[in-house]
Amino acid sequence: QENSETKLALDWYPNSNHGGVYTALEKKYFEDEGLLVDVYIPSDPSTILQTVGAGQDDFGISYQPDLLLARSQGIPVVSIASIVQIPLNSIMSLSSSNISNPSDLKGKTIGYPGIPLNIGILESILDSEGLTISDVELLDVGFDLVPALLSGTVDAVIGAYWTHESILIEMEGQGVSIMKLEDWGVPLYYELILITNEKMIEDNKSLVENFVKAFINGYQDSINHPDDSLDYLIKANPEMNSELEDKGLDLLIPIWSASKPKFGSQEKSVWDGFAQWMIDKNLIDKNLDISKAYDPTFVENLD
Amino acid sequence: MFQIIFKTVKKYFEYGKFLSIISPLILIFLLLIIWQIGILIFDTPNWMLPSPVAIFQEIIDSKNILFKHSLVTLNESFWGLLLAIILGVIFGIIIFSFKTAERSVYPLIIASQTIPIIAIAPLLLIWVGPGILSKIIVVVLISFFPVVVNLIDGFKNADKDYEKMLKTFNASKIQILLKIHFPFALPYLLSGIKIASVSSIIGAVIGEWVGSTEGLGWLIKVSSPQFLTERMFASIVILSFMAIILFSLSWLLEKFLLRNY
Amino acid sequence: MFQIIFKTVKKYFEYGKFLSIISPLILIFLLLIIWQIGILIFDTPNWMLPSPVAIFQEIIDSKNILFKHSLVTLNESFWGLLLAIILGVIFGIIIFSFKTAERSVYPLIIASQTIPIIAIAPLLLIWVGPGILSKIIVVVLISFFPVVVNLIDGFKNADKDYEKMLKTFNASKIQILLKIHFPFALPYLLSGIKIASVSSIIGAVIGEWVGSTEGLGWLIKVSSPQFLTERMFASIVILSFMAIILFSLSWLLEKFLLRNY
Amino acid sequence: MDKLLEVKSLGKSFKSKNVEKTIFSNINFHLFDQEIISIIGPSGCGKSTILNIISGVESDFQGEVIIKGQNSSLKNQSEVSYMQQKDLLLPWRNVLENSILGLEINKLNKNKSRENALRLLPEFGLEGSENMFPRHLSGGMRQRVSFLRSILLERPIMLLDEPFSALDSITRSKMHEWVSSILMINKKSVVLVTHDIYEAVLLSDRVLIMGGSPINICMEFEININRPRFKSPNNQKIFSKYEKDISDELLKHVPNNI
Amino acid sequence: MDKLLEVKSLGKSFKSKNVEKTIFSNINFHLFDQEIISIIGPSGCGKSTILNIISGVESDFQGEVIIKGQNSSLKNQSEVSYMQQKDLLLPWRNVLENSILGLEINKLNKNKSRENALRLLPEFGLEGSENMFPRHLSGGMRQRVSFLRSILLERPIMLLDEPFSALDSITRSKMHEWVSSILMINKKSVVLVTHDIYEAVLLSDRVLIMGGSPINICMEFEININRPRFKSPNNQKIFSKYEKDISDELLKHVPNNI
Ligand SMILES: Nc1ncnc2c1ncn2[C@@H]1O[C@H](COP(=O)(O)OP(=O)(O)OP(=O)(O)O)[C@@H](O)[C@H]1O
Ligand SMILES: Nc1ncnc2c1ncn2[C@@H]1O[C@H](COP(=O)(O)OP(=O)(O)OP(=O)(O)O)[C@@H](O)[C@H]1O
Ligand SMILES: [Mg+2]
Ligand SMILES: [Mg+2]
Repeated sequence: QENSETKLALDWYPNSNHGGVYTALEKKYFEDEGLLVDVYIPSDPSTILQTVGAGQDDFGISYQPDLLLARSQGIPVVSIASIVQIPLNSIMSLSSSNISNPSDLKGKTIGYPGIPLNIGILESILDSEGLTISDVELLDVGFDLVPALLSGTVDAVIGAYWTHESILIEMEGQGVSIMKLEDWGVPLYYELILITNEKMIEDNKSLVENFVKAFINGYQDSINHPDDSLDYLIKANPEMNSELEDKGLDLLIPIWSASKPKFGSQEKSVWDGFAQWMIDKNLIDKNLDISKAYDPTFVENLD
Repeated sequence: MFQIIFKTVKKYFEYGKFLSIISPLILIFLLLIIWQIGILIFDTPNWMLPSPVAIFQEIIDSKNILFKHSLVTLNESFWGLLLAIILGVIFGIIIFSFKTAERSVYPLIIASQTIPIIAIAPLLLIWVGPGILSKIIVVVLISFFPVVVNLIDGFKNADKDYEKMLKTFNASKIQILLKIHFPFALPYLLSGIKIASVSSIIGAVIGEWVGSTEGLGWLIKVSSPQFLTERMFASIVILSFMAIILFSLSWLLEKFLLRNY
Repeated sequence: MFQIIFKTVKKYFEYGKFLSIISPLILIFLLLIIWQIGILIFDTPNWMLPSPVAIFQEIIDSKNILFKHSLVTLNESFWGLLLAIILGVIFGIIIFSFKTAERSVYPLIIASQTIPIIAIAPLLLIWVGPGILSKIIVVVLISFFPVVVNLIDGFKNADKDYEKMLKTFNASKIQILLKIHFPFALPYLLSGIKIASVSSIIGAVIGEWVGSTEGLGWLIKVSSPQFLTERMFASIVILSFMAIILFSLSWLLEKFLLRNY
Repeated sequence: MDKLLEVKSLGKSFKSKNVEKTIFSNINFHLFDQEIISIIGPSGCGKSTILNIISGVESDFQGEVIIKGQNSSLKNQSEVSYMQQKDLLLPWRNVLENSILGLEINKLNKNKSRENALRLLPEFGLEGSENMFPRHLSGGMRQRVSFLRSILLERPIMLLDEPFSALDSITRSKMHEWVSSILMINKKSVVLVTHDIYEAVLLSDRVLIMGGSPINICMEFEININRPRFKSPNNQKIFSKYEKDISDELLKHVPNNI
Repeated sequence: MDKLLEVKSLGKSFKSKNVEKTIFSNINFHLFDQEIISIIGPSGCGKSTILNIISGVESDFQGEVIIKGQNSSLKNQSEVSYMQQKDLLLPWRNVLENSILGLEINKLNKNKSRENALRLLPEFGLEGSENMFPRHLSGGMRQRVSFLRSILLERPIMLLDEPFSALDSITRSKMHEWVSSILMINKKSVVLVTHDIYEAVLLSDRVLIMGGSPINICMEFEININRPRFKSPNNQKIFSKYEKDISDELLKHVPNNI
């Protein structure tokens, strides 16, 4: 049986979020489906939508808001599975700053990674407590949010994962306080999704089916045997900090297990709900056909 | 002095050089047409590679935004470049004059060139804050190396015979440096400055990548996750023009300073 | 030829230069001690700035990982540098030889230097994929500019009298280029190569940033969000050493090629 | 006899800062086949400039240079070998490599060129210096290498700009002897610029005096002494006579400002 | 009379590729106050090297150079002005700026230096050339600028390495006249290297012959002709005698290979 080369672009450095990918790789689930998967990390997450859209990469891991943005610009990418089913993005601060409610943010400096979407999210959150964006000071601190927070350069950050940055802060011996987005007026969305492009689904449907099958199997295994999953991740990436990823995985497993009806499912309500929010924020074209942005059938059709 | 500059410019344009000026423009124009046609033929979507026309359209549409951010970047590049030249000359003189400096400071300078600025950007932000200083530091870090290397090599290239002659005049080390080494190194220094003038632009862009809310680098950065590819390319086109302008200014400076060489 | 290289190296080390070699080492060592003490005094946390001891410890602990990724980066830098030199010489010759090229190709080359590679990373990935080619392209893009500029300026610096003399010998343009312009430009070219040799390292790092799963640039990139600051700095230290080595090799090449100048 | 080289109403002026400085405006002379002529004139009068024009080093001038009946601006000149006043040795080439530069350009066999050069080195007092680099040579040695380089080129017309000025009298005499014999054998024609009146008389068939204001060729002496010429008690008188005549003539035409 | 300069058992050898080539090993001579001596010798014998050593351009040598009773290696030498064989004009400085370079280094008033230089330009046949750059000068003009530069330095000892080799006889005579008068007035002492025997006799108190094998100073002629000296029918004979003697002596000591 001839294995066909398939490229998968990770959204970030290999971390606990990718536990299922490395499990599938280690257990040769992809090879069982006749796929030879080549994993790599591009410069920044938005790259993936373009490379996948252009067919340079076959699959990628991306974010629901970004995918909607991309589709609004005509990039033919499609979400075929959810990987993390709720937002991981959050507003984070040191517990010493006593910020636990959006109203506490008034007059504070907030660091963000320079991605405009975060500003929209922040607006919604502030709005839930009657504040506006001009009540805070924004600072683009790049992707390294934690140093900015620890050093006191900023009082809070947005764009930080409560499965990653929070652990880093705690590992530095600091307490952390987190405001989750869905608690403060931002509609639910899928933080991580598996994407491919329209042409792939059209021309290579069986390949996509096989890929999704192996992919989901990998994550199912992770849910059942988190420790093995961690081992596989570290084995493939000895450069990774296993303590950090271990804690991250602990936080992720409950999310993954809670995915209904099964891991990877996508719900119309989540897609429509968040898209509407984006339209309201003028981030995407109001005529965008949301139903084309995702294809839940690949997961649904799995036995 | 301005008169001389003016004459240099004038001389450059006269002599019926009209044809030789427009012929390359024609070439560039041809390249653009090929690009445009290629995009039409292959039906390349905008988000993958925008067409020259689309980019041009974007420049016109967003001229105010682009202009505003251009000024910011140009400002950072200019001051960074100036500082890079000054520091480059100072370090060049120190390294050339003291053997110990050559063996200790020079390797450190080389090492400084390998620091991935994007990686230490958060640290930079913590150390000096998000103001213009952090951008100027990045510009200096990137631009001063060619100045230093070229200046030192220029110094070393100076004709020993002249140096010895000045010694028979009882010249001090500083006099020999000023009257012999420096003039001999000047053509090298100016090559270094030309290189630096171009890298100062990209230096400012990199500096803006983190901790900024303005400048073309920032504009590119925020356009990218929004897939505003035309705007990204429009910014790059403007950056290119800025680089060509700074390079041309360095070139005029060269023509002026080396007019008697 | 190897004998000559050997002799150059030997000559450099003899003449009781021992002291002048260790004195800068002492200086660097002192700087490291100050750094270490500063960190102890101010109790600087690791994630902000690791101490030299911690970095050194990390180099020892992770030597296998670091070594593996170093080889990848060195490989990319080396081939990229080689290609940059070759292309730089070719473009330098073309631009110097044809007025039209100077007015059309040169501005394009300058423009190419202003492309923020991180910004066009997706396009680069679309065009050539995440293999070693994309890294080599980035290295070339970053390194070949100093080679071109210096070479052209070196050509222009050639003594007109020698050129005219060769014309009385009925020399062809190519002969004049080879026997006069090239030797005269050689010191400039070698300065350019020294600059390029250092920027090739950072070029490879940036190339790895664009899309990769190995190399020191990748290691730095993945260490940063994991807060492995020591590892980041350890990688930078190794990058610095690699740059110093490539620079020294270029310097030896210079010593060898210019031995009769 | 054939006019191998003819210079017709040659004029040259330099522009500097909008001011046009005319060096000369009407120089005429010719060179017959196998003839040696000398040009003598005050420093700065334009002798080197004339040779530059004939050799093609200087291409911006008025008037005509006709070589073998053809206008030299047709650029097919491979008749002239020019030894300039500056030695123009390439610093990165040793004596041997410098001397065969012309041959190399003309794609002659490299080994044979080397042999040729090596054979001549002793005659030039450069034996054993073949591997030395220009910066290690004395002024006179550099001049001889430069002379050797143009001799080796073996072209019918030789332009020599003060070829022996840096040589002591003994070495110079030796070169004189060697040159007159070699030129005879190889049937060369020579335009020699020199400051040494004795040298001019010794070597030339005609001596042209350059000077006056405006500068031109103001006098021509035909030297009627049998060859080979040596200063001997026999011809001491006639030598001295020529020398004195030339010297007097020069004195007449020296412009005031020099 | 005082020995202003004394050279004692001077030796110089060059290392190249492990081979040590000795140029000379035992040169001795001296220069009295207000005396002019000439050194004559075959090309490549080491004349320029001697001046390099005296002036400090060359610092690696054997033996002693004593200036005003002090060993010159003590490095406080500001007694010597040296005109080298190469003109060493700075290409980016015009004639005037080049000629006052030495004065500039010694921090003399710039305007006064310029005036001084401008005053001398006509004497050097450089009037009107003050704004020209070296590359636009003829060979002889360059040499004169270089000469002017060292004259302006006004140091008690002058080392002149073939200062007039590129000049025609007329210009040279003028320089001779000017030099002998100026040196008298300003009480300078001079070591002159020349290839022109007549020039040596005309200008010097003593003429040293360099040559032989191993190379050394093998003969010294004291020139007893009253100053100011002119070649006139009166002293024609004595001039010729000196010239012939020196020439013969030189011939004796020329090493075979040169
Ligand atoms: N490029 C130039 N620009 C202006 N003037 C020049 C240039 N080249 C030469 N000259 C002038 O032309 C004149 C003639 O120069 P040339 O070198 O021909 O003199 P020459 O007769 O060879 O003198 P010498 O005997 O000193 O070598 C000089 O006065 C010189 O200043
Ligand atoms: N750096 C050097 N390395 C090796 N040999 C050298 C070096 N410099 C000079 N020489 C040799 O020293 C000898 C003397 O040179 P010098 O210049 O003193 O001669 P000179 O008497 O001035 O000759 P000329 O009359 O031709 O100017 C020459 O044979 C020369 O080759
Ligand atoms: Mg001349
Ligand atoms: Mg000499």
